[in-house]
Amino acid sequence: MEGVDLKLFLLVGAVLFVCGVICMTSKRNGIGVLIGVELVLNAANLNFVAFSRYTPLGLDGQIMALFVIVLAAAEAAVALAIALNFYNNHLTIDVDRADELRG
Amino acid sequence: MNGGQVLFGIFALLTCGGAVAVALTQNVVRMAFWLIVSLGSASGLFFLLNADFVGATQLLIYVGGTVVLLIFGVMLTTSGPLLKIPSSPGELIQSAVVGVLFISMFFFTVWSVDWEHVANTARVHDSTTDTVALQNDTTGRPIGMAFLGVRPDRDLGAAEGQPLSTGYFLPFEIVSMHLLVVLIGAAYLARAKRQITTAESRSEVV
Amino acid sequence: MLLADASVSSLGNTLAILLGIACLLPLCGFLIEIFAGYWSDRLSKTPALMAVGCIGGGFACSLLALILWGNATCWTALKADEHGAAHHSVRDDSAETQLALADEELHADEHSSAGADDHHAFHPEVEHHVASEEGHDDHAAEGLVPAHAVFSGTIYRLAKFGNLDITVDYYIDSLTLVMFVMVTFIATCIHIFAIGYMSEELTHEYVDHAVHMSDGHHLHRPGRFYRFFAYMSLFCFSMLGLVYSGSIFLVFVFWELVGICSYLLIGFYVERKSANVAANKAFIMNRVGDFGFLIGLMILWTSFGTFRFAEEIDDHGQAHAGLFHMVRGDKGLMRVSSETGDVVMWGEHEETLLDENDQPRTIPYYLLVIAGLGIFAGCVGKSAQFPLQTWLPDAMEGPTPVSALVHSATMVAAGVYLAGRFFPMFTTDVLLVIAYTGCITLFVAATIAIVATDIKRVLAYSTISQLGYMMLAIGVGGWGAGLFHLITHAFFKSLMFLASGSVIFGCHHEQEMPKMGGLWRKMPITALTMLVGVIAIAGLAIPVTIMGARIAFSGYHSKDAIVATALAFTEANSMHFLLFLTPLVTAGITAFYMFRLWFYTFAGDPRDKHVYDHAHETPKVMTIPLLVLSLFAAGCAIGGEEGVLYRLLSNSEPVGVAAGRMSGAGGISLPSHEAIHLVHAQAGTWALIVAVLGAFLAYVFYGARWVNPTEVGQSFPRLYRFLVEKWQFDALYDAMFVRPVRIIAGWFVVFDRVVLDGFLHAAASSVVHISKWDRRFDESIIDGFVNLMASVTFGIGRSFKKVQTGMLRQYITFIALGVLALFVLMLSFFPN
Amino acid sequence: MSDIVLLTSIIFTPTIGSIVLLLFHPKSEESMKNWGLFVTAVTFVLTLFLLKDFDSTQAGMQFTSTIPWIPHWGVNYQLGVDGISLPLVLLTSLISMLAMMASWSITKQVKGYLMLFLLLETGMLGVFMALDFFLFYVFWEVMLLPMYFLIGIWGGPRKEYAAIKFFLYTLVGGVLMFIAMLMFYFGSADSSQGILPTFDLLRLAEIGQGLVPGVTFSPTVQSIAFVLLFIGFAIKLPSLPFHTWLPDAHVEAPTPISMILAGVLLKMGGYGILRIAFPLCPYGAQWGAYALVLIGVVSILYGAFAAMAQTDFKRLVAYSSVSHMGYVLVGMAVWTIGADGVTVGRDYWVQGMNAAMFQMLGHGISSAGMFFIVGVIYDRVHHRDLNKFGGLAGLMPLYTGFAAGLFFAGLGLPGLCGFIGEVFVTLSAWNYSKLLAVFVASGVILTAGYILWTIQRVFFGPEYKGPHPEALTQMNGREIAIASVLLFFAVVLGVFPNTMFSLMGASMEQLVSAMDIGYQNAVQTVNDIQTTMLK
Repeated sequence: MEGVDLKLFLLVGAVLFVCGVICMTSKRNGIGVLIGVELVLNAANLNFVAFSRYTPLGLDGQIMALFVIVLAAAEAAVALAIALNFYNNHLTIDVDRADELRG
Repeated sequence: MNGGQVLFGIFALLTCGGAVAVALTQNVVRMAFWLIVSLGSASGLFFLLNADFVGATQLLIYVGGTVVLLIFGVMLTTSGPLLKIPSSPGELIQSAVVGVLFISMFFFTVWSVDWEHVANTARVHDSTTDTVALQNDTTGRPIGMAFLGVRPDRDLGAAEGQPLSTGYFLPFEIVSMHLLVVLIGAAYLARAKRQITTAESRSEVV
Repeated sequence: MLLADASVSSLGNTLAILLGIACLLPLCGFLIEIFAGYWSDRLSKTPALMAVGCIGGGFACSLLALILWGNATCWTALKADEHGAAHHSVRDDSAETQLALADEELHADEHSSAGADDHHAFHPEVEHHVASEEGHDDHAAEGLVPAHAVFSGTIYRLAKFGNLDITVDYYIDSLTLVMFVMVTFIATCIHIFAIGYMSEELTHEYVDHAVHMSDGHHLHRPGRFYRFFAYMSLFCFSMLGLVYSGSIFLVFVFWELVGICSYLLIGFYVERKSANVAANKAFIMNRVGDFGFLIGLMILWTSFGTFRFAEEIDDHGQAHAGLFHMVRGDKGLMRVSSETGDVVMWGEHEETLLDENDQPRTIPYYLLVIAGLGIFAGCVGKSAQFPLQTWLPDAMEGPTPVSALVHSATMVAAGVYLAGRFFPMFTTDVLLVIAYTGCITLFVAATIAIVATDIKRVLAYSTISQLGYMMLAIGVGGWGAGLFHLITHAFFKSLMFLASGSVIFGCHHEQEMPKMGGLWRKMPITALTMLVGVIAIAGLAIPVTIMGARIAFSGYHSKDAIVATALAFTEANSMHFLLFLTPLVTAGITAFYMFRLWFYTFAGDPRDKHVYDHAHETPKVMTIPLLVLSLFAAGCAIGGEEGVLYRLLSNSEPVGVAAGRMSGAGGISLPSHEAIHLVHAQAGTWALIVAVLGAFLAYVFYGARWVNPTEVGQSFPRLYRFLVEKWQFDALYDAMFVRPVRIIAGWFVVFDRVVLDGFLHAAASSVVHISKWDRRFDESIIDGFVNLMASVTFGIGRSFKKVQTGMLRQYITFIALGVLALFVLMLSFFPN
Repeated sequence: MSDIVLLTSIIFTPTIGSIVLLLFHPKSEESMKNWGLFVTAVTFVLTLFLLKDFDSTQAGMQFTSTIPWIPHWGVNYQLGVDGISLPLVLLTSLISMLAMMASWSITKQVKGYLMLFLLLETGMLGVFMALDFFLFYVFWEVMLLPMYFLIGIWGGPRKEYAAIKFFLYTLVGGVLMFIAMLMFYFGSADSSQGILPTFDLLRLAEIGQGLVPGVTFSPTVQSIAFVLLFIGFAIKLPSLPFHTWLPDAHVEAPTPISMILAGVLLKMGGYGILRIAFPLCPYGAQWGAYALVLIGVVSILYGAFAAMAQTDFKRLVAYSSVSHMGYVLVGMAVWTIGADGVTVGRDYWVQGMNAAMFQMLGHGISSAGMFFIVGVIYDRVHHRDLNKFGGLAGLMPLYTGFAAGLFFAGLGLPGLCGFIGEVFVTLSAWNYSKLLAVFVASGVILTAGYILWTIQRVFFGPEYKGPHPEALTQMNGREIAIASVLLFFAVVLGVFPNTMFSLMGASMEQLVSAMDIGYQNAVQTVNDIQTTMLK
């Protein structure tokens, strides 16, 4: 992989991250928010792996990425369960309806 | 421009494009689709980075597991009118502003760091074996070893008298347990509740 | 030389016990009368009989004591004395020591001590000792007691502080005995008289016509017969105690007691405003005198450390000189140190008394003078001398027997008695003051008496005037003459008071002489006895000399003695001629106003028909005492200065005092007995002429009524008013003392309320204000701050509540913005 | 051991009595009053036992006993009596008993009244017997509170004002005393020599007199402490200018409390000076002697003048108390020091001290009697305006007799208790200052003036001028008993003063000697310091 700079990977990760953030902030659909989270996590993974390739992080970066993937899966499972529950309770998935925590 | 660069370009574009599409589309199902595209391309990038095991895992778990899960979620929760829950333009603008700010922050950061220096200084005391393993696209075994608590990739070429590196046995076990718990929890949460009964009882009381 | 013979010791004991009984009998009488009388019948005469019995018993005891004493001394006192003449020696004024030197006759001090002290009041087994003179050793050897012996001793102790010992002592000499006999005798007569006079009180429903109630009626009250006699008994006890006292402190004690008895008796008719005002006035004016008395006591106590007149034997058998001895020694010498001018004290054995630092004990001369003046101030108050004379006429508000006993015969004479008793302590300066005080008093009082119309007030002023004579006598060195007059005056003045009482009783409490007249026809006994008294006081005599004295009633002899002493004094100190002229002139005035009284009351035609018609002679219980007293008033001084009474008294004359040796700083020399004797006949003649003139004038004005006295009075209106207003003394004192005291008292109360309490209130209110401010501070600042913090916190929380929308996406936005902000911050603070 | 039982039982018998009172039914007022009388009588009898066993030839403390109370601070439960305190203890128990007899006129909240009364007696007895400064202070304050309530609840129309005034005055005094107490306490220690601080009055007195090697109160400390203590006690005495609480408190207090107030409480000021201020700071006492005598003299005259201008019967008697207590101050302070620092005319000072003490006793009898007399008439006609009386001599002759006797005792008539104290004080004063002595002597005129004028206005005259003339009944048996006991003691003390003088003589003599030595030691210290400084 000569010729591809670390910066480029980081920039891809940045785009992923920002897209994830935008998803999280703009989607009213709970699932959309989850999708944003996945994007953000994936951005992190990409950075980890890139660092493991270009910096002394080595394998550790990849291991971290693995953990993140696993945790993201778990998170997705739980989040979906929550989303279902939410849907059961509110008969909608619009997160703006979930304002019980309003002060 | 070699093949690696071309591949990187393709995958990078797909990844970024998918992500942007996810962000822009309002339809959940489409979002899920574009997510698959984005994540799949990301695994390609992983391969490009010689992280074969991670890339495979990405494809398997993420694209194959997580996204399917999401789609299940979409299908379970999304009856007709909820397929699209449009955001207000103000929110969109707000999100866009945040996004722009973030992206500019990242760009600024990425460009302001001297990555060569980081890589070079690293290389001075870098263990050769580590690099070798990465170069050879055979990360499955070292990663497995690391999960079992040994780091031959580091310790074999290390200087005499240096303490042995630690592996990820304990985190691995914890994550296993965590997964188990999470799955049980998710199953518990997701099971159907008779919340109507409570509503009835409530009305009866009233 | 010790006179430790049993006879002396036992005589002293006997006298002390007898006189003690005489003194305490009335006290017992008082206690029984006051308590039993309160709970018993108001119609009973028993209290009176008991009182008469008590004082009569006292008289018997006193008389017995006098007889015992006379027997023990073989009546040497009455013999024509050789030592009396020996006193009249020439004085030696040796300049080098500035000593007021005594006569040459040396009297070694003798004392004997015997007996132990016991604290039983009734039978004091007393320690006592006798001071006698060497010249009478022969008597002592014969087992006789010298006539001028002094018996003294201690009855019980009041207090002892270190070496200071305050005890209840007695002091008995012939003066004491004579006083006892005189007081008890007169008191007995007056008590008997009072049974009749006070009989109106023997009722359950006494009507006091002098008191008007607010409803216009007269006061009706139960009779207080018993109380009168109880008070009289208490007075007799106090008066006898005063005479019995052996220390100046004890004299002061009884001094106050007679004062309070006088107060109670003057204010006997408590419902009468005038009576209780007069009582207050009497007591308070006496207290003014006592103020001086107290200063004198303080000086004596601090300088001498003892109050006793005579030597005292302390607990260790050690003898300590008494006051008189310390000042005068045995020979009547007062030693004045030439260096410091201090008076050096004599010790017990004619040595110089030393203090603890072995320095001679001295008293500054001026202090001795002040002490003497202080004690004399007490006498001035008690004897109603100028300037404290105004209470006595007001004291006539009391029942007439009281006036007779307390305010003529005994208590007011106590001042003279004390001046005589205390004579050795007086320096010549003090004596001069005494003389002038007496001189002024006798003149002032006599002039007022001329215009007084109340029969008792005339007598009261006459009393003041006569007391002035006595003071004058003592002041000019006529110790014997003064006390002589005291005794004779007691008899004739009590007689006159009782006679006036008889008149008042007979005229149904009419006291104004202008409403009387011609009463001799209605009450001949009273008129006769009164005439005896008047002649006695006026000093009329038949100019024929028998047994060395003219035939006359008692007053002549004693007044003659005074005038003679004054003349002798004036001859020796010619600048003080007034001290002779005034009493001489006043003798005439005395005769005038006394005869005026008699003519006014008894002679001529009745002025008020109503009074005259209802007048009657008094019952026998009243006239008999009059007759008895008139006998004594006429005859008690028979023989004059060669007579029994004077000789008895002169035995107590302070050693070497009146014999012309008391030269002091003022350059005054007192006349010797010899000098007095030389001018005696001359003075007597002068006095007699003046008295006859006075009596004749009275006859002219009031007896024959050739001249209308009212017209005379109107021709000198201002003088007349001045006299009627009693020389304006009351108004003067009111303006000078009474009102200022009230005003000052008012100031002090205002000071208390305004300044002290005001300060307190200001402090309190300022504290309250401070607390209020504190509260405000607390509430606004401290609490305000806390509340502000709370509300700020609350407000912040409240405002943050808005942020806490519960909107998931907003949270994410915030997180993102937060990250951005952190980044910006990091960059701005750590650019690299 | 029996000593402490006796003393403790004297102090706490009233307390126990007041606790027992809780058991009574609130309605049974008569039996409660009887019980209160019984308790005070028992206390009085107990004090008579004390008198029986007392050895008057012995100068020091007797019946002493010490039990540690707060050992950490050196506070002891230390009691004892000597010739100075014993007469006052007797006076206290006697007056308490008589005041209890006079309490029959109280009808409001009898139980509370009696309980406070008995507690008050405990406090008073405790003050006179305490030998520990801290204990003294505690009793001092214990006495304060019941008095506050007794005035504040059972008093007259302005009772709150009077009570708070009394309370504040006394509290200020207490605080000053407390400061002085701490000064002594910490001054009595020397850590370098291992001498522990103490509250023991006897030991503090020895220190103050310079008899304890190692520690001493410097002249400066003595002077300051003396001023503090003196003000504290002068408020109680009361002397000018700290006296204005007295008229108000007396006027508002009920009769028995006035009796206690005048008969006992005022004596605490004098006792405090004799027991604490003088022995603990002899130098201070000598330093302030002139001021004391001057204040005493001014009090005598001021009180007499102020009494003369009163129209309220009780106020008049209250001011007479100010006047009479002035004699106490004069008598105590006539301590003359010659140029060479040696006491001049020591015997006269001894006389003054004794006479001051006697004056306290005499005044305790006569003023209690006078207040009782006022109370008797107030119970009947419910007013005290002097100008609205008159004619009582005819209407109530027996009452008038008692009144005259007790008032004459106050006037200082010979043969009654007031005379001895006043005259002996006066006689001792000349040795100190001739000028002041003359002023003291002039008090006799003023005293006679206001007392006689009062008697005239109240008892003499043709008829009673005030309201409720029908209520003027004769004294009842109980009142006669009280008045006659007081009059009896007035006469006994007046005729046989040596009964008291012999009781207190030895202790007074010792006190005088101790102060004399103490002053010499203090002067020695001053001289030493001066010589060192000069070198």
